Amino acid sequence: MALPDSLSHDMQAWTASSQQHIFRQLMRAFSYPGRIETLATSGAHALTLTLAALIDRGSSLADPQNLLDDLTRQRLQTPLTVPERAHFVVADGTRPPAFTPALGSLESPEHGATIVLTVVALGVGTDCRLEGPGIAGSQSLAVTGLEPSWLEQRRSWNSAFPLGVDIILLDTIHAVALPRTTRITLKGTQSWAT
Amino acid sequence: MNSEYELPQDEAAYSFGFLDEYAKREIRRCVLKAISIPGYQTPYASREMPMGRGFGTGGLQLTLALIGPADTVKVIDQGADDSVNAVSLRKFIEQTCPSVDSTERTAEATLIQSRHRIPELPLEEAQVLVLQVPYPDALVVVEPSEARRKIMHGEGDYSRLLTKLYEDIVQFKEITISHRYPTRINGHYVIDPSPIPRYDVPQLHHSKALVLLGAGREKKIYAVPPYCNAEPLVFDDVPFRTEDFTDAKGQRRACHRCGATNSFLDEIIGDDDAQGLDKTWQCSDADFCRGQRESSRVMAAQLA
Amino acid sequence: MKLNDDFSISTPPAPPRAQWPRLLLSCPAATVRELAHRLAQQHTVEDIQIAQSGLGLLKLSDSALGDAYYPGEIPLASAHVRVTATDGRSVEGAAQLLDDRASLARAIAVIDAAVSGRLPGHEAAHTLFASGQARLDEQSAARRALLTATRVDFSLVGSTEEDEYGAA
Amino acid sequence: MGYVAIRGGGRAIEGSHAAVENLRTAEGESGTPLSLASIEHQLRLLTSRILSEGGLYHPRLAALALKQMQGDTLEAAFALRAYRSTKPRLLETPLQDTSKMRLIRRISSAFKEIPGGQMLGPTFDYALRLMRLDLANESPEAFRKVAGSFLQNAAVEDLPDSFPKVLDALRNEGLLPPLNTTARQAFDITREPLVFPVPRSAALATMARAETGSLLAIAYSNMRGYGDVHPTIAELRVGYLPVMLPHPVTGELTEAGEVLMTECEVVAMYEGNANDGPPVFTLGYGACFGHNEVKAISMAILDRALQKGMRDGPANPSEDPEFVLLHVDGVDSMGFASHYKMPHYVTFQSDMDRLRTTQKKNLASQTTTATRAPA
Repeated sequence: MALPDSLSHDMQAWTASSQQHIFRQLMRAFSYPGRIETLATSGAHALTLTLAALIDRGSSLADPQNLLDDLTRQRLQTPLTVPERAHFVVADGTRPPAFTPALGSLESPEHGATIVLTVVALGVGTDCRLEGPGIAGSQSLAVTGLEPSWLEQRRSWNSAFPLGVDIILLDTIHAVALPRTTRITLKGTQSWAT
Repeated sequence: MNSEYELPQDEAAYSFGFLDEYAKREIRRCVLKAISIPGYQTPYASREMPMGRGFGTGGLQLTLALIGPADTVKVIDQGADDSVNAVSLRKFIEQTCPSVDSTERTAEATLIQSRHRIPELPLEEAQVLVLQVPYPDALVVVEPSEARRKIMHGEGDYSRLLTKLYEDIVQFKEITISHRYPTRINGHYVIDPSPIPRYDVPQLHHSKALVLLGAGREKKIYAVPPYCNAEPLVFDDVPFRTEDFTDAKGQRRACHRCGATNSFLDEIIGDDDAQGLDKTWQCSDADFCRGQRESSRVMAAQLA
Repeated sequence: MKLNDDFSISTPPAPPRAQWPRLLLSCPAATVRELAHRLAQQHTVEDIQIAQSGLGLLKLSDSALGDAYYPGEIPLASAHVRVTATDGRSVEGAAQLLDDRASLARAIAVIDAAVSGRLPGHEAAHTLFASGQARLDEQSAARRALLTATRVDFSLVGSTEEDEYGAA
Repeated sequence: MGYVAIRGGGRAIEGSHAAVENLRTAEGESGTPLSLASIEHQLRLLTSRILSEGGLYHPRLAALALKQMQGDTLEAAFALRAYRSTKPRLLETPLQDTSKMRLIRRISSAFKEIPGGQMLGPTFDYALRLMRLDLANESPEAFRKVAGSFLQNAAVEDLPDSFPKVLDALRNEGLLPPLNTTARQAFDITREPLVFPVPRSAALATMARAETGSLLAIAYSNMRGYGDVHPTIAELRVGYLPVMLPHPVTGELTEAGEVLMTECEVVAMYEGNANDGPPVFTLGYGACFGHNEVKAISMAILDRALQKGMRDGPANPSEDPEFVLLHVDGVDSMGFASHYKMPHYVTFQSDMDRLRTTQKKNLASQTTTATRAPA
């Protein structure tokens, strides 16, 4: 369906070239967990950019807190489902987790969900120490507006590798990836290491 | 077709990157999972490419799903940029990705697709290495059923593979695996690192660059993330050995073109090799060899 | 679709709409394009969906056990338009063809709209429908000939195929 | 040497393309290029193979692929497959009913009289395989004369557009398992990777695209005794299936075009019914694009064999889903066989290294002569 001109100003996120560019940044984020990638350069929200780059009718999405507007959902062409079954779950990181995502199976750990968490800010706030694949030694990450129980939950979800979930943290313009292999310690508090 | 059908001639144009965008997004989703589960063979719906399965369609689909105008791509086969297959793959990429630069210099490349070699020059964080994989599963030699192999992988159970290696040692006093050496990633999954020589395996260990492996025929994508453990399977008493390039006198052979004694060498049989005497040795990595020759003063000093 | 009778007096009854694409596909593409072109000049045509050429995944039901399965893909050309006449009436038309000529799909979509709304100029389509039908009749006659010419009369022939198949 | 030979690979590749074209046009002045229509019709059975093995019903492109690949069925099917990767998938058709096929051939080896009758149609089954020398120098005039005469002489009965299925009669008698009318989901092998165990719909789709010879070989192993299907052909039909799609405006089912198909149902010996109802015959189903009876029959036999394998575990290769389904695809197997032609000297270098090291150790430890290293 051709879109009316009134909508075309924010179509940028939906172009093939933008999706390729955003994907490469996300791939870098997953390769080097904890490093902050700047996704948004032209007004579009990091969340829209991220979902547009990764999601289509070949994958499923859960948005239990209705963070997405109808138009975005429409354009994603993806079946909406419950967070327990979705490939991708979008959630507000400032609120505690209220669901158990798919963790995959021993034979198919890739069925473990990707959780896209919106936070207030990346690069400022509570300091975490990250270790694991993609990190030479250790990497520090500052986050504002991530409800600590997410890390607690994450630890138990990821307690039986290869099963687990992979998390993308987003503020309005930045992205950070936390694959299931990343061990996280909140600085100055007890360890949430997985 | 019905009797009135005529083939439309105006449909020849291909879109950027050949593959349709749905195919690319699926591969991209798989890549992120592959990185998140180091060494795990992520299944994907491999598309048919216009070259044969086994000619690097898995690597090519990864390259086409990743590549963008900002990239500089390098394609090698057997270490060389102008090896026949490398040439035809690079041609195809240049054809379907018009705005992308290609290079033969490892240092200039952001995206390197390779078959059978990892460049001698250590890779950087800004680079991604894509390896073409014919057989993705290291367990296939001990377990034909994929269903059972998936469970063994999940449990990290490689006892049967180790037994196989052990039997080798008993029979030959040596592990006879020459290339595709089973390598354990991040202490869990054992991968087939693609048919790279043992000489290249250490390069996977804590590489600065992401390494992606694509098997088109077997429809699998897996990854060795940067700064990640990649350890060849060994026994304490039988160490892992890379290819031996020492001559009869115990001297490390040198490339006859650049004189390098620290590179993987190709053995070249001359025209009159009746007694196996007419042999020369030469860098397998063409770009490395060129680099060495460019800084030949240093070489000369070493050779003197 | 409610038909406007003022336009229907002179014209013969059209074949069912579900037949139109098949009939038009049996006509020389040039004649179909030519009619669509005339209609497009007479009325205004806008694309509800950009005419495109791609693939369709064919889904069959296996006749032994009734499982659904995909034997393969078919080429598919599709178009969806809105045709607005000078008198302001506007009608939707569409076409999905086992074909890869998007432009032809669009032409048939335009005719589909014009005829269903009986817009001025649509009458010419009936000539095409007729010639399309004629070709289809020839085709099915040819196929029936293949069958009738090869019908087996078992009062004359004994079948021993089973034995051959049974042999191991 | 090998190393040196691949230097300047680019020039060699260009040359090889030219060489191929040179042989295609080797007739020179006296030659006339093949028209796609001629290939599509005069080599219709060859075109049919490409249609099903390419997985795309596009006879004209299949003909083009055959022309371009100079008759290599594997390469031609391959070209058709690759073409698919560039095209967006616009839709999935609603479930189509093959009993609506407009038939040109229909036989049964289970019954003499079948509802609607048996009609051999175009077949070589009862033709003597004797060379027809009159075709050697066929004149265009003679060619066109044949085309016309058949229609004139044939008495055209008034036949229905489609015919009832032989199986329906048996099913009404309660001799067959009931039709599955619930499961409407099908496995899409062009999108989902085959991860075993796979549903029957994945097996049917894989075999419908399979290379004819590969499918025949494995089915033949079952016929000869590595298996126990012993099929009887309930019905073999060839005809044109109308593809019905909902009209985007009215939603009414509308014919988008026709697909030539071959379809075969085999009946095999009954077994004790799993859900302890009365025993019934078991069935096998085969179908593919185009006119390709050997493929449809082979597929039907393997379908029956695989059903058994999926239920009881494989007792022989033809009953093993992984063995059958992973080895019948022509594009996969041909591509892999061909790739051995590419340079492998890096791997061979390390093979030699292993052999030499092992030989040294052997000599050192006074054992017998060196053993060959595995490839």
